[in-house]
Amino acid sequence: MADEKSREEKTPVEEASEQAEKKSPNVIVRIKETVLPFIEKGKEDVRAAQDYKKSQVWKSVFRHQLDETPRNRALAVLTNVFLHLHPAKVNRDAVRFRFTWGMGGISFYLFFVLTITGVFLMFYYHPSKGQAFQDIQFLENDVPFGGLLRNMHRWAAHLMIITVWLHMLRVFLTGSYKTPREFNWMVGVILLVLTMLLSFTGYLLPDDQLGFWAVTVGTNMARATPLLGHEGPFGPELGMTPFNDVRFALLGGSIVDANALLRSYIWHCIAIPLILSVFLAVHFWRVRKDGSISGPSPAVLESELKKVRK
Amino acid sequence: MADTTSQSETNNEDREAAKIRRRKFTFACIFAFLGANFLMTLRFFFPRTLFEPKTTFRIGYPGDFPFGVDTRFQQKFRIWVVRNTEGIFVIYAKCTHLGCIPDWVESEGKFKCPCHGSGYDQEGVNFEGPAPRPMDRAKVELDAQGQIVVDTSVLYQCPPGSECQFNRSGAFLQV
Amino acid sequence: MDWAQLWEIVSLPDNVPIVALMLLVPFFMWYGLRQSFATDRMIARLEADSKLAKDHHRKFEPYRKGWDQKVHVWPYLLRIELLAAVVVTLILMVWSITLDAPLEEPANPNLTMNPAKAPWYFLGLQEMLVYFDPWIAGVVMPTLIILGLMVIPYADKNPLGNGYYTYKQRKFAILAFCFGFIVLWLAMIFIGTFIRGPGWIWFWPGETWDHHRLVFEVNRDLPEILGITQQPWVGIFGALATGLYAWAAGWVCHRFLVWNDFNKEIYARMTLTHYLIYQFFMITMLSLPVKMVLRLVFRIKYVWVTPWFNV
Amino acid sequence: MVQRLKSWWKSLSKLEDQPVPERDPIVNSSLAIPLALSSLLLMLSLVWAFYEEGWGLRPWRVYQDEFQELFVSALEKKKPVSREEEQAILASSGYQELLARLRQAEESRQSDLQSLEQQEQQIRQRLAILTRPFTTARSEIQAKRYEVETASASSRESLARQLDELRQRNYRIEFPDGPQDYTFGELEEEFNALKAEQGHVQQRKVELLRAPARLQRQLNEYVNNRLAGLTEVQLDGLIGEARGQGIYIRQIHNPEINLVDRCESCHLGIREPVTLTADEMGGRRVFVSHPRPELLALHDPETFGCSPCHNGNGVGTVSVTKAHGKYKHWLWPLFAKENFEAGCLQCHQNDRHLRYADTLTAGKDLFQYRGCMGCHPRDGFDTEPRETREVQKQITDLFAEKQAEQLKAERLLNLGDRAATNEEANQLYADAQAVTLDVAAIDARVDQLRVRADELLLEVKKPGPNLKEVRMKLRPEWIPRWIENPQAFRPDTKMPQFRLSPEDVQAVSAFIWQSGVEGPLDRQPQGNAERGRQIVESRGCLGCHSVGEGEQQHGGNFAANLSRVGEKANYDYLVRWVHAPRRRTLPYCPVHARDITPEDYAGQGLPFRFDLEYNRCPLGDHSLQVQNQNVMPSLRLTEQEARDIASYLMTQRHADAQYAPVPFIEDQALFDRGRFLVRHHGCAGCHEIAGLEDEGKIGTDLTLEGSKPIERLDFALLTHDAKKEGWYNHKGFFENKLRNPAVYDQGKIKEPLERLRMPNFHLSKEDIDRLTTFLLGSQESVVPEQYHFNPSDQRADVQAGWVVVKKYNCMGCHEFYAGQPTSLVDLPQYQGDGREKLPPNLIGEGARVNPNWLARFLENPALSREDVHRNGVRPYLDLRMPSFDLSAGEVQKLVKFFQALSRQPLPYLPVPQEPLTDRELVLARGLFTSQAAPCLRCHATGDPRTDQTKTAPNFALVSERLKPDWTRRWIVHPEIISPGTAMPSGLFREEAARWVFALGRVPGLESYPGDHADLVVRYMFQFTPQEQRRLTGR
Repeated sequence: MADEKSREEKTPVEEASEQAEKKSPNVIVRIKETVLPFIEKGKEDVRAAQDYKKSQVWKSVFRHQLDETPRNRALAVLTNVFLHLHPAKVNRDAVRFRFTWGMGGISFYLFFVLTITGVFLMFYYHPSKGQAFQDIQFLENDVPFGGLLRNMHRWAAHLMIITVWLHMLRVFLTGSYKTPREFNWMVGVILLVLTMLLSFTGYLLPDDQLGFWAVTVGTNMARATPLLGHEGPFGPELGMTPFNDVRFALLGGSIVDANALLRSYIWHCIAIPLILSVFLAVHFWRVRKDGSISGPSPAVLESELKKVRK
Repeated sequence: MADTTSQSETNNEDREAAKIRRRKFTFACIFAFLGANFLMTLRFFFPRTLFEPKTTFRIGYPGDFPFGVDTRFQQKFRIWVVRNTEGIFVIYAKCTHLGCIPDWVESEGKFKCPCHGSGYDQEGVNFEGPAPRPMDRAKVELDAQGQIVVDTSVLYQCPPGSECQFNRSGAFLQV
Repeated sequence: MDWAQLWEIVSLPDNVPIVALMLLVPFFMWYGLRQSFATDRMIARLEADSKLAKDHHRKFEPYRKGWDQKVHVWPYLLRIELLAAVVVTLILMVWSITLDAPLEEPANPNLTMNPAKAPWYFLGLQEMLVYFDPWIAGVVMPTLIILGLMVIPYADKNPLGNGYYTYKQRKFAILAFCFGFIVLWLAMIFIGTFIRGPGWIWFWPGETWDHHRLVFEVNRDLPEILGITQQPWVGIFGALATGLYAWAAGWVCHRFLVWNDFNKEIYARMTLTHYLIYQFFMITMLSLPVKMVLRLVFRIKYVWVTPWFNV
Repeated sequence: MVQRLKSWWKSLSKLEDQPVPERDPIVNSSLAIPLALSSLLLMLSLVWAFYEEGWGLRPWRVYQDEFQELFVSALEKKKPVSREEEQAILASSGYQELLARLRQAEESRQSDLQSLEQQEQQIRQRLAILTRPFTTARSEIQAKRYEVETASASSRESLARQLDELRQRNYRIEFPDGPQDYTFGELEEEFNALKAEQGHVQQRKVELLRAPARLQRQLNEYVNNRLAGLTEVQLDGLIGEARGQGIYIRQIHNPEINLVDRCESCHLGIREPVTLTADEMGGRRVFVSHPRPELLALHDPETFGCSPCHNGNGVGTVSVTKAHGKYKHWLWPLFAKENFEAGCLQCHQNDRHLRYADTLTAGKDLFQYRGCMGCHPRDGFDTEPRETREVQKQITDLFAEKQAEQLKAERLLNLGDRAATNEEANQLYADAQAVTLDVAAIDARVDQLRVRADELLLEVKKPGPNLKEVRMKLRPEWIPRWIENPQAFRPDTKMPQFRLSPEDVQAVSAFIWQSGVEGPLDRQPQGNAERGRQIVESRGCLGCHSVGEGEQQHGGNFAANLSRVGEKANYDYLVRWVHAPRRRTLPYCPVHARDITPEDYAGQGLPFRFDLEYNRCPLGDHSLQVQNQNVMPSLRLTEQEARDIASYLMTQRHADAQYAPVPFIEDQALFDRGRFLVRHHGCAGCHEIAGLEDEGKIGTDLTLEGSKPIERLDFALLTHDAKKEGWYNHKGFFENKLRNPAVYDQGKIKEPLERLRMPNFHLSKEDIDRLTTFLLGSQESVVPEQYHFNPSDQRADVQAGWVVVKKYNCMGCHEFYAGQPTSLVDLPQYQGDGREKLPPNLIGEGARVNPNWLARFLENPALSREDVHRNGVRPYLDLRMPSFDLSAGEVQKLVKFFQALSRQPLPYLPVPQEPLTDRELVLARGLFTSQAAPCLRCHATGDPRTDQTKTAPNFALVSERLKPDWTRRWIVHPEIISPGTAMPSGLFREEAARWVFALGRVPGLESYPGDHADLVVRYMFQFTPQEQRRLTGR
């Protein structure tokens, strides 16, 4: 170490140093002179490392510390990209599980879980007849944790539908759809539908009897679409056949076959999730903009209502 | 994480301490869980079985191969069968530089790699270009019927400097 | 009582969520209504004593002067969310380890499963197919359900009960919604899952699902019973009958709407559009149970038969 | 605590007035405990997940661990045994001697080898030094040459000069023995020279080592051939391998048929080179090796995997049930032990007889013999009727085509007449010409089809007898008794028991009786029952029939047991039947769909005569069915013999048998009802019945029954029991159905006519298993077409041949492959010396006989039109090869079959014999007639006087009957070809690469240079009538 440093020092001026050597034979001194400053610098680093919270890197990442002063509590939420969906403070009773049932949040969390597990499943899945079924078996038999992932994906999907319904029930019971939240309720309904469609499109993907017939039954209803289905009222009159009606559009064929598999795959993995996340964003946004969650707000009396009128 | 404003009793400190401990434990668990999940996903990317083509195959009887380089199996198995005075051996068609497939140039009697121009003589020995060593040779042996069995999962190398495996039994067939 | 059969159905992997639903919904109904009643009692007290009403914080949740009205999201809300996330993950883990997602025979277009059922959350619709023609049950109804849900905020002119649990102040809305959600939606799913067996035949829970079971089901149209057989009379009669129903249902709904003074108040706030929307959806919603009764009890298939569509 | 509960309950009931706490509950309550708890549980669930991943869902890990131990220990146990064996062999003189030779060979070559190796060493060195500079130089020069080749004219010379310089440049190579200078040319030469020399040296080395290598091989073979199992070394090798084995999913993957099998992940012993039994492997049956390695040798697992034959879910590894496909949602569950041969049908649909698959073959036999095919269509069974229909259709189509063509021809001619120019006209006439030629071609094809149609009339057979003849054949009292319960009268009869009410039985009997035809039947005098018995025992009836009851029963089970014929039959008819079983009372005309009566013949002014020659219908130009449709052949008995047999059969009865009178049998009123029932129960499937000749099959098509969706197998009310008791699958369905065909009517209220119709065959457990196997296998194959066994070469002839062989039960008398049981071989009269009296075994028949002769023999085993009451080839045998009246087609199939079995080319072109010189003739005759050679002692020569005593085939036949090369092999080594034959071996001995007569001396023979066996053969194949007279003339 030391020598190297010294050599570095020397190299630029070789003749000069040679002369110098002739003058003062005491090399050690000069080596010390050159090396010591470096050691000093090293010590500084150590000191800095000891209270890292002051370091530039740390400060750049964590804007404020995590103590329990009101300011920092607020900042903790506001400065965090994920948490700032929340306001800094909420209605004191709104944090009670009793009031919200937490169903909205859980639904979102499940959506998150589904996205992740779904992405992993895509690594081993080919949406083509015959292959698809084998891939599921492959997942179960060969892929480490493949079975677990698939189960999680399916059960999370079912659970999500339940939670979404319960969320709707709660919102209704607390009348939270009322002014100013009418629109958000509408968005919510759309999300509900999308959730069910998402689950439905996923049903066909294993390409087994269960999914096949579930989808067949499901899509057969579309045959009867008034005007647009070849079995619906006024459908035939409008020249609807199995090859140009709504159902065909859904399945990409007159029967549930390779095309249907591919279509439901793409709806399931790309289209619907995208649409859903857009509406999700709107939903959350509106929750904030419509004055955070509705309640629990103080009860209004009928007697007061009269005043409200006239 | 409870509010710290209202506490004056004596046993508050250790209650706090306990709370802290629990909090620590909780987060330890949660992060451990996430960590484990991460490992699981890593493992998830290495399935237990594959469905890749076989690496051992029969290419016919020694009599089928005249002296010189035989490119019959380049398309199917990515090998050349070479016969010379020493016998029959199989060159695995993979440039030792960066793994392209060289071409057999009949007119110059050499293998020429299209990627960076490594050249190999007709025994697969490199004599020009960046290739570090001769092309590897696949394992050959005769089965019970006297057919040649090639196994490209076993390759013999001849790196400069260290000993050359081309003279090992299995690297070539004496005929 | 065929317990094996019952267990087979209940333990079917894809039915497990429904079982869960059947437990969760009642619980949360109770969980919510309980708070509604609490609020109602409080309200009653406040209505009674205006002085109290002035300085009461208007919630049944305990409150003292000086407690802050708002609390920090961090930590008071986030910790709950964290807990929820952990618990849900835990549930998912255990569920996934113990119960395998179903994978049945490879798809075979030439062999229909018996019974062939849609995903459970659509079984309500499939069950509806029994009572209505596909174009109603499969297309019109779902559309109406979605639209109906969407218009709720606009059809409901009751300004009270915004943001807190209450029953008394929104009796009608809550009853109607529960009727729709629980009776017409969940009950149908329940029937579709646990009651409908091979050949979509009605099996009571615990009855063995016999593929060879034969049931006597003759379906007649209402006109037939009354001896009307020729078009256009059949069509005309149907139109009349349907109209009659609409009128009757409408009348009933109207009575509900003007049940008491308070309701009258709300009615007064309605414009014609509001009123018509309200009537339209109520009438259609009621048509389902009516048709169910006609179908299951009187074995009547159609009321209104026309060359183009049947109702 | 109680307080707590109270307040909690209060909070439940009355939320609004809970006590208001001192401190704000929201900000003071802590969630730490629930959080900590839940996250702890989370960790636990994680652990659980890991366990499942590591072990719970990966049983094969455990299996593989276990196998390793068991396998190694098992091998260790084997070691000492094989060591001893090996020691013994090593000690044996043979081995020692080989070893000595090997050592000697090696030593003798030692020195040369060393010198060669040194040479090679040097060459390598020099090459090593030379190669690099040479290759660099070469590439440089090549590059330069390229420049020159592509250079512009101007710069060419300069470049060319550079190239020359390069060529002339001096390369100095530093060899160990001092440096050396080369130009490139020399360098190249040197390099190639070295290479060549190296090759040369190696060549020499190889040659040198060839002999020792061969010895070494011999040595190893010597040990391996004598050692039962593996050598100790090999065992050690295996052990090492096993120890080294990692734990992973063993997988067979064949992308061609998209097959993935992981069976061997647990069944690790299957393909091990040593046989592993269950108790060797600690009683674990998973680990045993495949019980039929020879099958694996035929079907390489790497290609065919396991599941195509055994079913089950080859991909499954998470649990045994899943892997074996024994769960609701897997359509191909593992075949049970007793049915596993069902898998063979995946590819071997067309093999009527399949080696290694005895159960399956037996199942197919039953399907035919028991008449299942009478009601159930099934590919490959009872094909003749279908073919008949097809042929008829083709004929009609061709007729239509022909007419069309003729019209076209006319049209063309007309056009030609009206044509404008000559060229055009000629063109049109030419076309017309061509068309008329087509017509001729069509005629040719029609003729061929006609011939085939006639053949088919002969080939169509019914499992049961012709019921048109009942009036002449049977006693009316017996009929209802029989119909009601055949097994009661004859326990092992193939006739099944129908579920008929007494009234129905009467109706059916009445219909059968009344629908019978009447015909002339001459009274027959009584014969000699005792002689009859002898004939039955000796003539070969027992090849198909059995006589005696219970313990005494002996003979074949292909045809009826004769023990109670006396109770049912009419003597006169019986005589006729025995004498000519295929003889009909009236011929049947398929076109007019009725029996042709003498009146019809009279009407056309024709004599009432019909047989295989006179088979045209008097009412139109088409063929008649002139024979009964039963397979019973004619034994060419004399009238007298027939009477004797009949008389004997009439004695076969229960003395105490009582038969009630049957007044109803003539009751016209029952006729229609009876006819209806007979049709309803499909009797016409097995019997020929007046008016019902063209009835279709009434049963389900069973070709793909095995892959019918389970939902479509009607378990009726038994479904739930089946599910509970675990037989809700194809196997269960078939077994129960076969055990009791009415089983799925249980508990159902049905009209008699709605009930299941399948009669009860009273099958044994074994037979049920066999048929179940057959049905289970009758699946839509999961294996793609190219893997099916549909050979286009001789093996197809084998497949076709077996069908005929089974149809006529040739195996009742003849042995077709080693160890095949026949009905006769176990009979007492054929034990010991009796063996001589057995019919010849047909192993290698194709190699033995001339196919053209064989064809003639098959269509007339008497080989003579006049003297028919005898065997054509072996007159000395009591057993008689019967006349089957085979159709030309069947004869052809059989001939091809035999040729194919012994890999003989068809058509057979005999090698021309070189004619005997007079001297040779004399010598041969001398050898032949010499007292030393016993030929004439046994072999007939076609001389009636002496032939009675002869016990071997007739020489006169040799030239047309046998193949020379076989004959030669035969006279030299008869015992190899047919063990235990009376033909003496050792007639010739090998001497200087030729066969020399070994017994006694024949004048002049020793001076004959040629091969004696050859001489004899040629003599026999040039055996002229004069020669015959000379021989017999003494």
